[in-house]
Amino acid sequence: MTIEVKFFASLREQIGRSEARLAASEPLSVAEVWAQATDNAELPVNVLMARNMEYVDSATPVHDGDEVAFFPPVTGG
Amino acid sequence: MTIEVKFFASLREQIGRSEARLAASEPLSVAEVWAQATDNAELPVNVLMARNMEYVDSATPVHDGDEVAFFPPVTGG
Amino acid sequence: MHSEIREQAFEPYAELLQYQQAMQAAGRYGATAVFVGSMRDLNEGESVTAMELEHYPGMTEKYLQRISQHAADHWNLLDSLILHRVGRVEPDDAIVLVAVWSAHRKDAFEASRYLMEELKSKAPFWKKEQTSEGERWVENNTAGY
Amino acid sequence: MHSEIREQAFEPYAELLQYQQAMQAAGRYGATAVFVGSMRDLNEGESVTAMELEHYPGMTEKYLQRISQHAADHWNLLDSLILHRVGRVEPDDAIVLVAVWSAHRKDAFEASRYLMEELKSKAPFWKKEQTSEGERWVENNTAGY
Repeated sequence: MTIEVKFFASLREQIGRSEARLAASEPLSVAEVWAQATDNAELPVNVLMARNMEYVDSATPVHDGDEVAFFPPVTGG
Repeated sequence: MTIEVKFFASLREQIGRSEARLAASEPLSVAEVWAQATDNAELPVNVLMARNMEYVDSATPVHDGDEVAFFPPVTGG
Repeated sequence: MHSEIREQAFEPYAELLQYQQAMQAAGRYGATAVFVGSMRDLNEGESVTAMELEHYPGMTEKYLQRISQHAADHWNLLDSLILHRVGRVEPDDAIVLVAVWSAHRKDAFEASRYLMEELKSKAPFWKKEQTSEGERWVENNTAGY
Repeated sequence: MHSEIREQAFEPYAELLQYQQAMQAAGRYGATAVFVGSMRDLNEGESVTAMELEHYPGMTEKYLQRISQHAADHWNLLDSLILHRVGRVEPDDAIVLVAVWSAHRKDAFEASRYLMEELKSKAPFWKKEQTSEGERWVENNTAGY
């Protein structure tokens, strides 16, 4: 299965890219997506996660074709 | 002593005038100003009272030259 | 800090913009909270065609000035503006404009609400509505909380 | 009910007036509560000369739409408007406009505050400030309550 991964803001700069595409042979959680997309970097404590543009937590399962995003605390408004 | 009395809104219409001038020979409270200015009409329960444009209660003493106003609950904004 | 009684109709957003530009506080306020009260054409189930807004000249101005000062003392504000209409008012006319400028939103939100609640509960204004059934004094302002 | 991301500077009060006229709800709203967030030229003690506002295209719009719908479900509203800027922003520019129209002030006040608090705490936007000391990501939005 294929998973689109996105990084935003300071996290994008730390990781050095804004997008990644994972090809996985078995079901993954959001945390496992992070690990595979970042060469097992540590998941930052305050990171926010979304699957298909909805907030989720790191244990949420990810499906083929999903878009998973990681970003720091938001600072709009 | 001379006291200026004012009535506003529905109270003005009930009483039939917007202003009165009292000449009193002895110290008066706001309640006594009302009684003298209205021929002893009953003080409405929800009436608001001001002396020199500051909210007061009916027991507040009134002095020579004061302006005393009576009006119904406010409905601005 | 300014408060004013208006005898003529005013366009609240044009007033806001003009006042804000004259403040010369560009870059210092991060938060502007605004409330506009407008005349509805329906009240308590009846169609209202116009309204006469009475006030207590002198006391009303003093009261608006006092609540503005209280807000400035209590919250961290850069400026505030209150405009309130009197006289004959028609549906959709602005009745009241309250605006508060602050560095931060908490102060702006709280102060604008404080000003409106104080104004509605204590500033000496009275509304007389003209409805299809004739004239009637509005008897009570609802509490906003 | 409308929410929108803007890539160009906007004048909030002109936008408000235009949106309100297009609503064709004259006489039905008695209360309009508005919040405008503007860029300050000072943050955490440092002079800020410009800001880059990033968002998550798709999710941000969806989130703004969702909180607008939630507000409409929870309070008695006639309409609401959210505009939020992205891209390069300069001091005094409007960053966000939130406006809520209701028959009564309680709903307007509460819903406008709800929208701002939700937007600040969860809508995916990020600010990078340019200061005299270089660039820095803003790390946290303060809680507004």
